[in-house]
Amino acid sequence: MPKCLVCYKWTLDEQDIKIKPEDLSLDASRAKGKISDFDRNAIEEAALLVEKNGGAVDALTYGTATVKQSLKDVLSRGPAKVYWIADASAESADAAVTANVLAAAIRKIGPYDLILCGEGSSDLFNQQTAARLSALLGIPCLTFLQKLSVEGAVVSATRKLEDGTEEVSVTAPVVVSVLSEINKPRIPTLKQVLGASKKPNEEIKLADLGLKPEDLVPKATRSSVKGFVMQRKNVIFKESSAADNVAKLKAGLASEGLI
Amino acid sequence: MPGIIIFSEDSMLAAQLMTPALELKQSLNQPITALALSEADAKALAALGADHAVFLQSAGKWVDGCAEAIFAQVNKAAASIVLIGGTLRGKTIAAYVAARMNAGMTTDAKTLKVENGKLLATRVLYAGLALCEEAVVLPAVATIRSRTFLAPPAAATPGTVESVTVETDARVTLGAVSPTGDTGVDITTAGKLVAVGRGFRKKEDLKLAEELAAVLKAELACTRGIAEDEHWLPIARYVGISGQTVKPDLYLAVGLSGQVQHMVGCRESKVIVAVNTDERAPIFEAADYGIVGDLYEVLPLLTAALRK
Amino acid sequence: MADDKYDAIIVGAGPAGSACAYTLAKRGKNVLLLERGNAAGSKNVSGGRLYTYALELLEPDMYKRAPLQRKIVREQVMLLNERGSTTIDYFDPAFGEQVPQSYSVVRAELDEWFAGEAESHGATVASGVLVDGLIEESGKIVGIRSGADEMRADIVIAADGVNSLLGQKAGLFPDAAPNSVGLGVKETIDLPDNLISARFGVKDTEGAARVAIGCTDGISGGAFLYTNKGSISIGIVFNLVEAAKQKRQVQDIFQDFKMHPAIQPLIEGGTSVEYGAHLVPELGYNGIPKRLHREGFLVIGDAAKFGINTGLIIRGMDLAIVSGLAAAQAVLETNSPSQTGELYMKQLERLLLTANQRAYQNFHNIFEISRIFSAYPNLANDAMQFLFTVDGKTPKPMLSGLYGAVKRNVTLGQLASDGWKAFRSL
Amino acid sequence: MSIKKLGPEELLALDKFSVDEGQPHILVDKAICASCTPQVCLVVCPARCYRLKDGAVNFEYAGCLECGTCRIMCTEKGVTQWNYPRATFGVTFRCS
Repeated sequence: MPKCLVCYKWTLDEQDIKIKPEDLSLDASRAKGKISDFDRNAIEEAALLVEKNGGAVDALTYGTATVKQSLKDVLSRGPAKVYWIADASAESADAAVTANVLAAAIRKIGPYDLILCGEGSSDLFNQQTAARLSALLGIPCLTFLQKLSVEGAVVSATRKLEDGTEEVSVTAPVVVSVLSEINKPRIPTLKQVLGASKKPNEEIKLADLGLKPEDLVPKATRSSVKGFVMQRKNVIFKESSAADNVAKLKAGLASEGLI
Repeated sequence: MPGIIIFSEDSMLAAQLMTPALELKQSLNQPITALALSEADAKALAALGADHAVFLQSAGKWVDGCAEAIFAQVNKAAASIVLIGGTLRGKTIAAYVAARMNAGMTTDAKTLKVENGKLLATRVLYAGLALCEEAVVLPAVATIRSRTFLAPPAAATPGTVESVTVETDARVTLGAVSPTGDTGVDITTAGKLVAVGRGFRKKEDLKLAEELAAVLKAELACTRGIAEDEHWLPIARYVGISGQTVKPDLYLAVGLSGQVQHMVGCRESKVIVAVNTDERAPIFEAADYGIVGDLYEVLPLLTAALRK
Repeated sequence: MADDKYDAIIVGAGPAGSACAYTLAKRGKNVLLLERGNAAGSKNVSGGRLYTYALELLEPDMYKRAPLQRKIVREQVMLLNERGSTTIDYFDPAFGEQVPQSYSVVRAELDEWFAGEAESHGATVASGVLVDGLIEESGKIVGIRSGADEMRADIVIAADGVNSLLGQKAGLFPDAAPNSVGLGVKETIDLPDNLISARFGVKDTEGAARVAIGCTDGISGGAFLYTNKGSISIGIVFNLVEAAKQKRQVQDIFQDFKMHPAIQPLIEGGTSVEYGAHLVPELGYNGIPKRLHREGFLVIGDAAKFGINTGLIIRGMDLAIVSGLAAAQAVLETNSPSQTGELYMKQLERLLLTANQRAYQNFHNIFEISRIFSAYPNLANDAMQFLFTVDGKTPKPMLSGLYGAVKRNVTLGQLASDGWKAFRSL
Repeated sequence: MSIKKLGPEELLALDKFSVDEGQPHILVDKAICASCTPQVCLVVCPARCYRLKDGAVNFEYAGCLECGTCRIMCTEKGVTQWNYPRATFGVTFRCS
């Protein structure tokens, strides 16, 4: 009967962000928010674990004032309660600040047997939160899981790495991060959507977490964000004779030293 | 005296880390300490110019388990910059070490330099939609993915090598380890790739691409649809946002339209060539050279022409 | 209240559904508003013009809260032929000074706001929920099904749009016939506000609405162009029966229109940001199904095929809001579910929706005059070319020149019969 | 950027789609389409989801704009099932 906590991030939907052709700056003016893609897998995995083993799942998020838009969505996906920290500091928070805030919140609302994260956020994809939380909380960490199971206090998992898979197990408490292939996040049903508005949510004030001012100063800052545009030669052969086109392409490849 | 630390459990990647490490050494005037999980790796890194190489000898086999030991070395060396190979294990260790150091970290840096006491890195955001510069105050951690840099030539004077016995995380039990059972083909290291998409009508037709690849000495790559929907080629050959990232000298895209989800995986190729019937397919905007035409006509001609 | 029983379930959070939910919730009813898109408006495409009197009916000054784009003060009608265009341009600042009568809108913003208004008055809004079917008991509709979930209500109100699968499932009407709907295709093009204002001769808060004929390859249909804040909506509505008879892809015809020498300069320098398509009720009064209700069930908005298209004015959203209001008032008026349907029809009369529809009931007959869509625009441009050409040669007598322009395009017999048909339609 | 004629892929690339992999919301019976001569879907589908491939009508649901045109216009009833995509899937309009 594990007590689970899933951490998630409310991000801009990158599909809604457009690159402005004139200066390659990003236009997010029409971008909607979403629960970061991989975090949905973490939420789903927690929900599945609890459906199978009993126990309970809470959710925790830290973001700007817009995180409030995520509460109904996350609660419709399984968690029984969501804790949220809405603070302007999240706008410029790096992975270090985020982990400091989440770890402090977990100390306040915990303890939990299993803390779940996605493998990375769909905006910054820093892929640091799970490992940082394990360091700050002093508990072990299993990352990039494609399979996860709990039996009693023992958490067993399969990691999928570049050179193969490895089986690992550990006694709770533990922090894990899951891959998107671990499950298919549910589409909340009508009753789950309606049920979400009846579940509790609790705001945690950043000021109540006992963090030092320096814990909230980002160590990594981003600048000169530019849309990625490929500069290519665009030499296109479209004569009616395929043989001519092929001959020209061959000459082109030769000029590049490729043949 | 502060220093630069590098670590990767992947020998090839560790060697590649030496290139940015040596550049940073130039600007910071700090020694490089290379950490390795085998004596051979430690020696190799010393030979490439690490001032000091440390073989972390442990009984534990679980790589991630040495994160705390690596932190201890980082702490001992009063590291200003820690470069870690951006494998999944490496990223886990890096983030752990960064948290223990109370340091900032940049993930998958494409370039690195030091300016005004900060480590500046370029990296992608929003699944490849954008690039940004990330500045991390020192001490800083960065992970670097495989093949971002080439390994440097051997140094004139190799560094010293030391062996240290370390404790690993005993809380985690490592069970079965199953290496990837693929044919051994790694399209990410191929110099040339012929990539196929839905323009091919049936699996047998891929023969046209195979023949072209043979003449070019290229490997076959594919889109998500070919690998995951049609199962015509193994997943390991699928290029795209959730598949492989490649940057060969030549990426010859045949019968694929060039959706951004695919292009993210190949857009850093040196030369991109497209063959497609639809002149307005986005692949042509992403291509250096292109032929508008039916692959069933173009490919045999191209294969024949290149054979000459 | 039981957890799974509502006073009313409204399916579809477009203007009709939200107007209905807003009115009911404001009067204390326990309302569930369901939307299949991830947010209200995310599945909606329309030309983009709202006549705000409808919001005034709902609540005075409500339009002032709405995310409206530009106040339309310039009405333009454009006759195109292959090479050129003749434009009638009616500018009237009074449109802005009296009760503002219409604004361009972007549905993604308008619909989300509108559903939010209903929610703030206590309606439960659930988006990302697809309703699959209805629950019927003893001949009455008593609720809806979504996947394995069922939800009950005293009344189910279908605001599920022009395709209204629910109206069909309730057995009120068959699937739409090809002649009853038009196909609208539309591109949204981002363009700086100052360029939009300059090109259309309006202030930054004001806008223009333009309709164009002669750009549809002779297919019955017309184009529209609306100015928004920082973007332009441009599109064509095709008669589907005629589009199906010819060989060109509707997308190609639309893209050619966009590049017409008289249109392209209006949008030049812009960035295409979205492409959408949607069906539009075409037949006006005659297209409204005979039955819009049965016990426990009402149909409103596009689902009821409310729509007016005079060629100059295209209305849908205002009628949707009025019908949503009518349905809400009918629900509020009685506690006897068997009465609600008839009361709804009476409310439609009382709110003049039916009268509005009836007034234009023969109008679509004009569109059966196929020459409107190529011969007449051509004639207009030929005549203009004759009138404005100075080449130093001896000018033709005015009358014979104009007659020549007519003769090249239509016969006098056609002209007379078309004129008569048009007159009878008004 | 200047305004230009956009091809079908370019137009659809402007939109946001969440494709319900393996769960088409519209089903088309290829056998019926093979014997259909009007094939009006080829000209009226505004997303060009219906195209000729090797002489046969090929249907691709991924770029569907959910307008309903094919359901209404299919003369031979080759469209055997027409539904909206499951919730959260399909097209999302942001600026229309």
